[in-house]
Formats: sequence, C-alpha cells, structure tokens
Amino acid sequence: MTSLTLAKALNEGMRKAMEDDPKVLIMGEDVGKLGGVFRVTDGLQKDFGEQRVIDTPLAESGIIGTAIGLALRGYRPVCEIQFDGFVFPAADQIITQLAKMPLRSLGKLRLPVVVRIPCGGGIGAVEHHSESPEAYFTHTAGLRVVACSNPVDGYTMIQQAIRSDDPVVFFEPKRRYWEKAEVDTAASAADWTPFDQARVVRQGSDVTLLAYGPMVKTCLEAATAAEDDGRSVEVVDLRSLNPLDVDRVVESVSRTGRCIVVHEAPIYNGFGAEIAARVTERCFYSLEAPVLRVGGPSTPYPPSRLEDHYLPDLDRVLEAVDRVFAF
Amino acid sequence: MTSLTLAKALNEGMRKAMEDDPKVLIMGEDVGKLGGVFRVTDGLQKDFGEQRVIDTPLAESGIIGTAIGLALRGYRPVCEIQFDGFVFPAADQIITQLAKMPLRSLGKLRLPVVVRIPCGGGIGAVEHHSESPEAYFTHTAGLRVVACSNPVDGYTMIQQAIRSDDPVVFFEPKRRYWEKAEVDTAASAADWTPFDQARVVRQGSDVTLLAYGPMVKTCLEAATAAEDDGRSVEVVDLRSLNPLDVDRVVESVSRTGRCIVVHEAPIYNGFGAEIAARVTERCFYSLEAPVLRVGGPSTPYPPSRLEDHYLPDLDRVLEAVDRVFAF
Amino acid sequence: MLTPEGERVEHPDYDIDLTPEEIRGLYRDLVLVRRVDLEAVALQRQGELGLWASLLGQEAAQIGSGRALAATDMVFPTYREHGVAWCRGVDPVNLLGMFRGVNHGGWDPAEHNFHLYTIVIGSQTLHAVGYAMGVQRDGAENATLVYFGDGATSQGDVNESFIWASVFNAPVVFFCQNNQWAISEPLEKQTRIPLYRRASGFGFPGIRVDGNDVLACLAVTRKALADVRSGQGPTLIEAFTYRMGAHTTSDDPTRYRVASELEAWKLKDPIERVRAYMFKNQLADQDFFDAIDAEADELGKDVRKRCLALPDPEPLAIFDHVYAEPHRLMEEERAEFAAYLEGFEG
Amino acid sequence: MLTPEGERVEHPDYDIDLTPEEIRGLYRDLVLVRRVDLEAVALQRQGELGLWASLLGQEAAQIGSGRALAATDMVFPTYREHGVAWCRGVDPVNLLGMFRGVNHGGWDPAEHNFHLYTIVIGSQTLHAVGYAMGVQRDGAENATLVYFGDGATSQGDVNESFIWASVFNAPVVFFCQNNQWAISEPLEKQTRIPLYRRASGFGFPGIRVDGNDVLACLAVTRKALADVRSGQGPTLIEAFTYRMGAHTTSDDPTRYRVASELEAWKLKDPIERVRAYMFKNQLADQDFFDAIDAEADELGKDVRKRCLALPDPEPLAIFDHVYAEPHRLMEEERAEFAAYLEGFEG
Ligand SMILES: Cc1ncc(C[n+]2csc(CCOP(=O)(O)OP(=O)(O)O)c2C)c(N)n1
Ligand SMILES: Cc1ncc(C[n+]2csc(CCOP(=O)(O)OP(=O)(O)O)c2C)c(N)n1
Ligand SMILES: [Mg+2]
Ligand SMILES: [Mg+2]
Repeated sequence: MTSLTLAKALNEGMRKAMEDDPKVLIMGEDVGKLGGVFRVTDGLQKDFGEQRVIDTPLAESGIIGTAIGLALRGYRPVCEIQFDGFVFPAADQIITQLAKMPLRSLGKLRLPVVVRIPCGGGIGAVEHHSESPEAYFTHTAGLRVVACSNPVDGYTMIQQAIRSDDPVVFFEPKRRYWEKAEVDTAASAADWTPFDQARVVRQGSDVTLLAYGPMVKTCLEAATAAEDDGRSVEVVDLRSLNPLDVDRVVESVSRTGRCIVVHEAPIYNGFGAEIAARVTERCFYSLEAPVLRVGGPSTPYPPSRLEDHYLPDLDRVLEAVDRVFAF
Repeated sequence: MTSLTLAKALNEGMRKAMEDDPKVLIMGEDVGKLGGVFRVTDGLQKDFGEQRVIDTPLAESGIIGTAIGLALRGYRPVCEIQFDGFVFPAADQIITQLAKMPLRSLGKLRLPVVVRIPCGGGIGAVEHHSESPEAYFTHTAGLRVVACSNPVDGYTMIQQAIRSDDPVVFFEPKRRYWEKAEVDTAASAADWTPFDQARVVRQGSDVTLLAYGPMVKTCLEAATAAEDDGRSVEVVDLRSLNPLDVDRVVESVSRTGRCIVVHEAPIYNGFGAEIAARVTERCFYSLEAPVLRVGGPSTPYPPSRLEDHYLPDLDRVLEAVDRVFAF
Repeated sequence: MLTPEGERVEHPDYDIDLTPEEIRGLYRDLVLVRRVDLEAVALQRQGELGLWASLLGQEAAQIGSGRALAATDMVFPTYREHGVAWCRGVDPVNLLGMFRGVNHGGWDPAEHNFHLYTIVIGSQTLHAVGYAMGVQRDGAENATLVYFGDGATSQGDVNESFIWASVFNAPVVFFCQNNQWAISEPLEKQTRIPLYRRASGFGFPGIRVDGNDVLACLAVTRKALADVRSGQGPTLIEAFTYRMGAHTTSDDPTRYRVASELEAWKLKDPIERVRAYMFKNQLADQDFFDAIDAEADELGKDVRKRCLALPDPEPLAIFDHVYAEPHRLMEEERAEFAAYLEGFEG
Repeated sequence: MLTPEGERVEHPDYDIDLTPEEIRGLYRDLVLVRRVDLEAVALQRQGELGLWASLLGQEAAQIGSGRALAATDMVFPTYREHGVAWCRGVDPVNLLGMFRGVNHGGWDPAEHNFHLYTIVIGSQTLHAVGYAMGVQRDGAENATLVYFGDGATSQGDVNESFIWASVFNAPVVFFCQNNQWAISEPLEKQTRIPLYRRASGFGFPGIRVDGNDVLACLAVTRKALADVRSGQGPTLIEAFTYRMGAHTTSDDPTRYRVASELEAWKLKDPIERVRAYMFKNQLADQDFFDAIDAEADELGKDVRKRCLALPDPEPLAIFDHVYAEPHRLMEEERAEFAAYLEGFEG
C-alpha cells in the first residue's frame, strides 16, 4: 500500500502501462518537461523519452487526429486535453472518426485511444477551465466514457482504459487531484474491479445517490450528514457512464425506492437525464418518488466567485434528499 | 395560401427575412449558384447578390467563426451546415463562442446567428448524412434549439429564428423537404405561434406522443393507425427543444397519463432522456407507466440498407404504444 | 512529360524511364478504372447504388501516384480514389459497398495498406500524419500518402496536418487533386494563390504537376515518396486536373459551370494522350487496345454482376462492431431488437 | 528602429517621424502598463486574483501596435493584451474582473472597439475576419487588428482565418506576438520556419518585426493598417519578442527553460531602450522620468484599491444574460434557485 494523490496515482498508472507495453504513448500540450499543467504526466518524458511522451503543437483536433493515425499503426496513444473546455476543437475527430471508425471498418480497425480530460470546477479558475462535458460523449455511440473519483480508481482505471481496444474518454476530477488514498499498486490486475462496473461506496436503505467523479465525495459527505436525520443513504459511484452499469443501479434503487443523481454538468440534457429516464423505466413500480437530479444550472459555467453557488454541494444534495422524501 | 414544399417554404421565409432586413446574410458551402445541395437557398444569390449570399471556403469552423464576427458588426448571418454530420468541425465555435459570448459580455454582445442543419435519415445516404445531433446542442446553454416539421413552421420559424437576438440552432428534417402544405404567407407575424411553443397537432386522451422534426408525421400516422385499436392518441409537435415548452407537455401528459417520446437520434442520452426525466418529475402521480422512449439504437447511424430498421417507424411507435398500455 | 498530343517531353528534375511494358500497364490501369467508374455511374442511375463519386478526368492523377507506391507504403484516400484503390489491389466491388449502403467501408485496410474512404473532408490528413509518426517510431522506411481535394485545403484539419508533418518531419506525402471544383465552388473560393504554394508557408516543398499526365504524376510522386523514405520530410503535390463529371451522381453541374470549360479540359484527356503516345511510338498495336477494351468490358460486367449480388446486411448487424469488447448497452439493445423482430415473425 | 542600446536606425520601407511629445507618450504607456501588470501579479500572489497572465516583456509589441490604431478600428485580443487594452482606453480594473472571477469579461467592446479577451486559443481570429467582412459590406474604411500567440498558429481556426481573409481580401491585420513560448513549449513545437512566412502560403504578405522595439511595431502596424484600409488586403505581422514572466501566475517556467535565455532577453528590454534613446537625445529630463514613475505608482495603488472593491456578483446573476430574450428554462431555474436561497435565509 502506498499513499498517493489522485494525480500521482494516475501518473503511476500510466507509468505502469508504459512499462508493460512499449506501444503506449503519451501526447498532448505541455505533457513533457512540464509534466502537464496538473503534473499528471510528471517525469514520464524524462524516463521514456520524447518519442513516447510527445509535446504536441497547440491543436486539439491535431492531437486526436494523429492519435488515431498512431493507433492505426499499432500504438496506444493516451491523449491529454489540457482542460475540459478545450476538448471542443477535437469534437469532430472524436465524434466522426474516433467513435465511428471501428464500425466503419466492420471491426477490422480498432482504436485503443484514451482521451484524458481533467474536468469539473471548484478550483477558482477562469472560463473554460471548470466544465463537465461528459454528456457530449455519452451520447456518442462508439466511445466508452468513464470517470474516476479517487486514487485507487485512478490507478487501476487508467490502466484498464489503456488496455481496452475501444476508444475511451477518461474524466479526471481536477479538484480531487490532490486528495490522497492508500493504493495497492501490487494487487493483481485480475482482482481490479472491471472499469465498466459501478461500485456501491456506501450502503444504505432509504435513498440511492448516484454520482461519479468529483461528486462522489460530496455525496458521501451528504450521506454522513443525512445519517443525523436518521436517513440511511446509499451512494453508488457509477465509474462507467457509457456503458452504464444499469443492473447494479437498478438493484440499489429497487431496494431503496428513491434515487437522486448528482453531477456538476448543467442539468438540461445532462447525463443525469439518461439515468433518470432509464432508472424510471426499470424501477417504475418500486419508486416512491421521481428520480431527482441535482446538478449545475442550465447555464454556462459562471465566473469563479459564483461557482460555490453553481456547483452541487452538501446542502444542495441534502435539500434534494428532503425533497425526495417529501414526495 | 400557397402550396409549398418544406424546402421552398424555408426558402421563401429566408427571402422574406432578407427583404425585411438588409443585415440578414446567408452563408455556407454551395449556397450560392447551386442554391445548396437541397436547393433551400435557391435563387437567393441571384436576387440578393454575392455580398449577402456567400459561398464560403470549405470549413465549418470558419463559417460559424466568421458569422460570429459578422454578427458583432451588426449583421444577422444565417449559416447552412451542409449535412448534420458535418457540424462537428464547428462544435468549438458553436459551443465555446456562439453560445457563451453573450453571457461573457454580460449581455453587451448579442449574437443573432442562425445555424441551419438539414438533419435526420431516411434518404438512403452515405455515412454522416443522416444524423440527428440535436442533443449536443440542447445540452449547450446559451443556444436556442428548434426543429420544424412542416412547411408552415418552416416558413414562420425560420423568420422568427432570424429575428431572435439569441443564437438559434435550426433543424430541418431533410426527408420532409419535398412534402407540401398550404402556407399563408400573407398572415401577420403577430399571429404566428411563437417559435418556443409546442403545438398539439392531434388531440387524444389515452397517451401523448411527443415528437419533433421528421418524427411528427410518423407519430401522426401512428395515431391514426392506433385509432383502429380504439386508442385515442394525442400528438405534440415540440418545435422548440431548448427551451422546452414544458407546461404544454405536462398539461397533455397529466390528461392522458401516458407518454412516449419519439426521435431519430440514438436513445442513449438523447433529447428524449431530458423529456422523460422532466416529464416524470412533473407528472409523477398522473403517470400510469414510465415515459417510454422510441429512437435510434445507441449506435452510429448504420449503412443505408439498414436505416429502415434503425429509424423509428409506424410499427416501432405502435409497439411502444402497446407497451405503455401493458405496463 | 506527356503533352495532350502525346508528345514525350523531358524534365530536368523528374525523369523516369519506363519500359513499354510498364507504359502499357499504366494505359491498362487508366482504361480499366475509367470503365469501373462508368459502370458505377450506370449502376447508380439504375438505382443499384445510392450515390457515386466519379473519378472521370482524374485517372492519371490517381494511377500515376498510385503506381508510384511500394506495397508497404500506406495510403489514406478520400471518397473518390477508385483509381488508387485499384493500384492497391482492392476489388472494385468492395468500393461499391458504401455507395450501395450495405456497409460504411468494405475492405481490410491492413491487407491493402489502403485505408477506408473518408467522407468528412480533410480529417484523414491527420490520420495519415499520425500513421507516419508511427512509422517513424517503428524505425521503418515506409511512406504514407494522403489524398485530398482542393476544397479540403480550407479545413483546419488539413492545415494542422501540415503543421504536424513539418514539426515532426513526418514521412508523409500530401497529394492534393485539384480538380478545380468543390461541389459547386470554384478554386477561387478556397485560395487566391496556387495551392502547391501553401506548403512553403509551413516550411516544406510544394510542387504542381499536370494531373492529367500519368507519367508526370508517377515521376513526381515517386520522388516525393523516396524523399520521405530517406528522412527528408513531407512534400505537398498539387495535381492540376479536372472533375469531368458531376461532384457525385446527386449533383447537377449545369447549375454552376459552363460547358466550354469542360470542352477545354476534354482536349487534355489523360487516357487519350497515352494512347496517342503509344501509337506514335509503336508501343502497342490495335490488338493490344482491343484486348484492353475487351478486358474493360468484362470487368464492367463482372463488377455489375457482383454488385447486384452484394447481400444486404442482417438487421442485427446494426449492433455489430460498434465496440471491440463486450458492451452492456449494445447487448441489451440487440436483445431487445431481436425480440422486437421476432414479434413480427411470430 | 531602436537598438537595444537606444540608437535610432533608419529603415527604408517603414519610416516614421514622431515628435518628442509622441515619444514621451509611448514611454509613458510602456511604463504604466508594466506597472499595472506588476500590480496584478502582486494581487494574484496575495490571493486577490485567481490568475494573471503577465505581459512582461511584450509591452513594446502591444503599445507599438495599439498606438497605431485609429479609434474606429476594431481589435480582437487574446487574454494577454493588457497594453493594447490600455491604448483602447479600457480601465485596467476592468481587465481584472475575469481574473478575479467576478465576471468573464468586464468592458463594453463597442465602447472601446476592443473585443473581450478570448481564452480558447485562436478562435478570435475568425471573429476578426468576420467582423472585417462586415466592415467591407458596410463600405467602411476601418481596419480590424487581431492578436494571437505563437502557439495559436497551430490551431485550425487560425489557419482557416488566414484562408478566409485571403479569399475575401478582408481588411484585417494579423498580429502574432511570438513570445517564443506556448506555456512550456518552445517555438519549434509549432513550426520549423519563421512564423511570418506562414502568410506567404496563403497569398498575403508576412513581416517580422522586432517586438521589443516600440517604434518598429508602431511603424509596421501603421503601414499594415493603412494597407487594409485602402483595400490591399491582409498582412501578418510577427512581433518577435519574449515572455519574460511565467505563462500565468499558475505556471513554473523553471521546469522548462534556462535562466540564461531570460538573461539574454533582459538586455533587449523594450522600455530601457526608449529611455536610453530619450536620454541620449535629450527628449526628456530626469523630472519627466520621475513624474512618470510617480504616476505609475499612483496608478498601481489605484488599481489595487479598486480591485479590492470589485463587488462579488449576486448568486442569481448566474441566470443573467444567458439569453437576450425571455427563456422559460432560465426563468424556471432562477425561480427555483431563488426559493432555495430563501430557504436558507428563512
Ligand atoms: C466536413 C465536411 N463538410 C462538408 C462536406 C460535404 N462535401 C462533400 S464533398 C465536398 C466538396 C469537396 O471538395 P474537394 O475537397 O475539392 O474534393 P472533390 O470532391 O472535388 O474531390 C463537400 C463540401 C463533407 N463531406 N465534410
Ligand atoms: C483551445 C485551447 N487549448 C488549450 C488552451 C490552454 N492554453 C492556454 S494559453 C496556452 C498557450 C498559448 O500559447 P501562445 O499562443 O503562444 O500565447 P501566449 O500564452 O504565449 O501569449 C494554452 C495551451 C487554451 N486556452 N485553448
Ligand atoms: Mg475538388
Ligand atoms: Mg507564446
């Protein structure tokens, strides 16, 4: 067991993947000497050289487009998008090429490309640096979309994503980069939770909170606080957004009868909408109340002095818990 | 009253807008002499000249980016994206600039830009020519998103979109371009249905079908067919996807107790998810069954020989009607 | 190197010496790919294809460059490179699949070192550069050749690919078929200077070649490929040619271009000049030409027959190949759809 | 035109004749914007700003080009153009808003003909070209000037903007401040030839100017603006300069660049050379310099004071200005949020 921050756990995970497979490459803006603006790739260029850790020109479409070409040549590129809000210049390459080329080739071409995106708010940043664009990608068939919430998952899921033969959009909650946990880097990969599985991170019987990425911790805190009101709150870390581990979710909600989805992204047509629709379809008769959604307002991310109001927090989650019981 | 195809109605609407306001411009690939690949801009360059109907270089980001600049200079550009699948190179300009600049300026800048997108399948086309990308835009705060389903709305809604001071993504169901209806081009604009309002296009009492764009006609046909089974089906043409005319929808669903959303886009995190989640929240106690979603499979759009299987049709809608009653 | 009248002209920098056998081979290629193309247009007219993008007029650009390739070189085409596909040994019937709507791409790119057709304008240029960066990392000496049109040069992706190729000195050759039109838009909507000069702004050589001269295209492409193989970095080739047909079978060029332009280009036909040259220099006799024509007809018939026999995919194929690894949602939707279909049969 | 030692050199093509008064004005600008910048860095260090992007070292490029503008010209900046903002009469405190997190852009672009700061690299270049196309359509003679960095030249958007400007002969001047770095990436990660040469590939003139020479920047920009006003089309100016500070206050340049580079550029300081020139030529006396320094200190204090007084926005401002016209969803969410907030107060 080693105590690692999320940033370091991801770093160690990539390092391990690069050691295991010489085809694994890292590419992105400032990923080399600087080690990325969050230092997630720190030291990798020093140890693996410029051929494997590539500081690219400043062009996100170029990053993903050339990563696709490298994958076609047998490489496994791990691309860093510097901040969530800068993924959009790459949208075309991700949506029309990365996601669709495998089907286009009737499975003859596989694109093991990982697109790492530090995401979410809470760090007092300027515009475009605090967004949660996951819904753009969960709606894009052909991609896997996952989100890690803690160092253990950071370490394992990044390696699983790299090993996957499917393209993976990998969300990292930037405001959790510096939070620590004990990571068992010696555990066998066979014992890791598959990266398309959800995990019940706290058991409860009255209401299920569904979250991923940065909001898992917030929900755990809310669950603890709700205990004082005598409410037993279950928290599920979804981990995989596409595919959703719907059976585990349904199992939980059928038991608790109440469900709240929590994410930072704007509510309107956010990923919470898919969960709410799907869970309702499967759990219609066990639901005591509609699935509630707690998320960002359906507005662009506000200036940082307002972000504490914008982002779901303990109070907002607890208020939703009250509401779901009041139904 | 004039009998117009949808394509011609849109053409006449744009012509009217250009006559009414010299600041209205048309821009896009092949919109000039060719009149667009669907002839929706036919004759406009001939009559308004190359300064107002601009054949652009082949670059969608450039189209939207320069349209933003033109809007900043006081123009009202109407941009054509040639096909749904080609909007993604413009994703960054639409999502980070067009949608967010008004807020960024605290309302000092307004961007009356219309992005016209011929959308949807059913015309036997090759890849990228049959998609329904609306969810990418409904989730993007700052944009209005509308879809017309018939010539009357084509004629009026395009003019309303052009007059709006907000950026509007305007979906046109390409397989309906050649369908005709009587359009009253003399009616006063004050009498037009506001373009952010839904419309009940068929009244019924047992189940509400919610649709927009190409699926409105399909739903109307299904409603007629369901009559034979003694089922009274209400059909609502949503018209505006952001904002959703939620009160009208809720009014209908509260009455019928059953709701089915129909769209061509892939189900997973599609716009139907938002409707289902929202309607369920508002109508929880009046719903006899969960809101069902009929849509494309959560896969990339298939080769055209499979599109009849992929696209929701009469049978798929009727099957959902059966299911919603069986709940 | 070959005038429209079939005169052979020497060029100081780019000379090639071809055997009569090789010249005959090029002629055969040109005729056969034109024949396949005509057949495809006919198939479309008869409703057997949803669409076809004709290469008419661009045969020399494609065969010249395509025949310059080594088998181990990799190619990234647009949707119009039927002639290059031919050079890469792709069965012409496989090209028809996507236009008939039975698939989105019907051959194995690895088998032919010929990537799938790409429809989103310009996006393949980045794939090609990435692929070439992979070749570099492998320490291999293969070249990568990427095709795109005049219109494509306006896309951000194409310009980014120039930047990447130049910064990484990637072993890639950019082959722009300037056929003067991007659907209805003439060249001046994309540029105000000749396209080959674009390269100079990115720091690598650009060259214009007569795209209707198969020998010139062959010579210039060979040289550029040799350059990248020896580590000299990218070249942009602009093959100056003309789209003799409509953009695709859905298009109506009479709306935007004048007949005289077409007539002028007819005089520069890429096949006629090779034929004239061969005649003049007795590289082939009438029997040879007749035999090629007969072979072309056979090929056309064969392509037609096998096109009609292309099977429609099974409905459940919608869910195939979307993911490489098991994916819950796909399995669930597939099962639901299978049940739905059974409902009809039952 | 002004050596690092403060010698005035003539240039055949770009000469300007400035009065001593004008020179003193430029000097004052340079000193004041540097002072504002230093104050902002200090404010960030003290937690009053979330971030700051310093212009240190780039003052001459910004003041030279900014002072070349006519009031009716339009400017599109990046996030670092504090010196240009100064020339456009934007109150420096307004620049701080977005870095403090109280807004995303704090001035009225129309009032100053100075667009908002744009963070998404390169996207403003297309806005500038579109704006210039509007100017063209108005039959007006204003120029548009757009700023971007060396890193930005790799973005598709910037290259598309070159294409559009060239095809439409748009009255726009591209001003690239090549400060040698894009965060941690040196110039050679973006290009292998000088950036000004990029323009030639698109068919318009490109020129490199000493970005630390305020007179040269002024002269070259004036000429380019005059050219576009008289319909001669776009120019790309590459101002060769250096980012003396960190990329932003979040950055740590010691991880990726050597101190000696910084030392070398210190000798080329844009302010020192003007001061030396003025001294040598007795364009100002010590009193003048002292007065400017005092004015700078006053300005710094004033900016600090007013920065601290910038009010935080009201929570419900989240819903303001997202749409120009009434929007149901905004109204609904605003009402819900208001009720939620009241719940706490109650
Ligand atoms: C991103 C994108 N936008 C638009 C289109 C529609 N489109 C298909 S071909 C074409 C013109 C292409 O012109 P060019 O690059 O010169 O190639 P050519 O067809 O002449 O071979 C256009 C606009 C597309 N396929 N992709
Ligand atoms: C599209 C996009 N990608 C990445 C970033 C993150 N980023 C901010 S500044 C910067 C470097 C910009 O370099 P340059 O263009 O040279 O301008 P400079 O900062 O040196 O003035 C990067 C990568 C961004 N803002 N936008
Ligand atoms: Mg062309
Ligand atoms: Mg820079």
